[in-house]
Amino acid sequence: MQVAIYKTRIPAEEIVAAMKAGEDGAVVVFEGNVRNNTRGRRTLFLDYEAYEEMALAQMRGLVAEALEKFSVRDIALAHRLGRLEVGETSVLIVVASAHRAAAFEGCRWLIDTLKKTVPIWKKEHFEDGAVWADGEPFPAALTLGGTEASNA
Amino acid sequence: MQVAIYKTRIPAEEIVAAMKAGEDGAVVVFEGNVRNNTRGRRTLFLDYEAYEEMALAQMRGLVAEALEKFSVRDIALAHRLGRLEVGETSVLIVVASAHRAAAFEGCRWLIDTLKKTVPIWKKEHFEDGAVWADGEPFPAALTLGGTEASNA
Amino acid sequence: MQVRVLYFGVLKDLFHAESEDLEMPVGSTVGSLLKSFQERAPERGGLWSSLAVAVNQEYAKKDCALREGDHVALLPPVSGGGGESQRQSQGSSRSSG
Amino acid sequence: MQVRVLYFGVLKDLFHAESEDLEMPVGSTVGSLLKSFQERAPERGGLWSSLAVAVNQEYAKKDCALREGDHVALLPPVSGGGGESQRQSQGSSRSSG
Repeated sequence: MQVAIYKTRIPAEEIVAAMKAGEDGAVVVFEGNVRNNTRGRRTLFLDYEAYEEMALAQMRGLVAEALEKFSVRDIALAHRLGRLEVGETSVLIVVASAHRAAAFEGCRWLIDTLKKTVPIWKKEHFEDGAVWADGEPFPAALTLGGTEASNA
Repeated sequence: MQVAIYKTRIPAEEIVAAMKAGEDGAVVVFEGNVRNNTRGRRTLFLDYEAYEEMALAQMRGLVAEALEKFSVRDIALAHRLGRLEVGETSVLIVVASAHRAAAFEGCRWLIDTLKKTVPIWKKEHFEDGAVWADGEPFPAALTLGGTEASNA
Repeated sequence: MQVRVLYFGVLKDLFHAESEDLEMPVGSTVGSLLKSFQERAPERGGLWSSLAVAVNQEYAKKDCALREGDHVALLPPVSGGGGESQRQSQGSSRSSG
Repeated sequence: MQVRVLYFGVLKDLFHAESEDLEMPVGSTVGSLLKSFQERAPERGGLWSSLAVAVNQEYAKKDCALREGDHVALLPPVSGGGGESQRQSQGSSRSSG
């Protein structure tokens, strides 16, 4: 497992190359890149920020869960923080596995789950201002449901 | 669209780099690599051969179909032929898209369909001999069903 | 007792701070802390109900008891990753131009 | 009339050739050509029924009429790609030594 947060460019080629092993038949890579527009509005750049220690712990937890859930051999997960220009990579996931179905499913589950649970936020800068991106709602398990009983 | 057959190493980094564009939010890459074993039997190397002109035409057809079916922006598909050592890449698929769901689904569909329909075969070389790999059965649409009516 | 409240994303802009030390009565919970924030900025109702809360870096429920020195993070819906899903949320879109 | 038959994969090994020019009666079809092969090597019954056939690089059905000079490719189930699926076929597995 290789989990990291980068403040500069994610070294995608090196991470992918380091993940290869003779028993793998399939490597699936997901790169999330900064788009030049959001709903048709021209994006100038993005600022990503995180609750960094918690984000890293959550990322490690998700990778451990994916390794077990999908029985893949190894996973690398990298997220970048700070200012990103259009075309730059904000997140990289590499899943190596004997079989391709598990590699695809594990990779997809990781990005979908990361986007809902890992405490990272992005601010989108447009020509006429900046807004925090709408996040996806938290899964029910992480929200504040439950009684407001005092534990005194 | 970039579709090619290689007789030497597939230049994966160059192909991925050439696929990027500002309107993409997601790039999904699939690499099929030569495993060091098949059902526990140690693989020495593989020989891939093709009905090359037809394989290339089929690959182009599949990419065109995927571009339309999944509404992704661009796709690269490369297959290697000849002798491949353990760890080398036999097939590379790169799907670039505004949205990640389409990129994942298009990439998965392409490798699954390629493996059933593109006329390429591999011979697996083991310590004690060589065998043509069992192919996946052809989809019904490509098999010889239909009457044996004489067209005379 | 004193807890440290950490602000992220839109909350950091709202309070012009990354964190704040708050005096809370002994026996306070995540829920009672959140209620005090709702009273501070009731006009942001939708925001408060969309939050998750982490106590010492673990997601916590409303009935989680707070202790002296806890780090309580108020987390707006997260938006890390990349490769937007097709489904776009409505809401914060402003007209461009 | 003469057609060119192209062999791939296991068929190339079986016939020790990449292709062969065959004389066929006018009016022959993909089906009648395949039947002549089944008669040549009836012991490989499973192989013949697993084939697909391409005429001039297009997949063809049994009733496809053949014409002088056609390239008729006999295609065993294909095994290109990589990244094996979990489901493994039975059959050609031999015990390892």
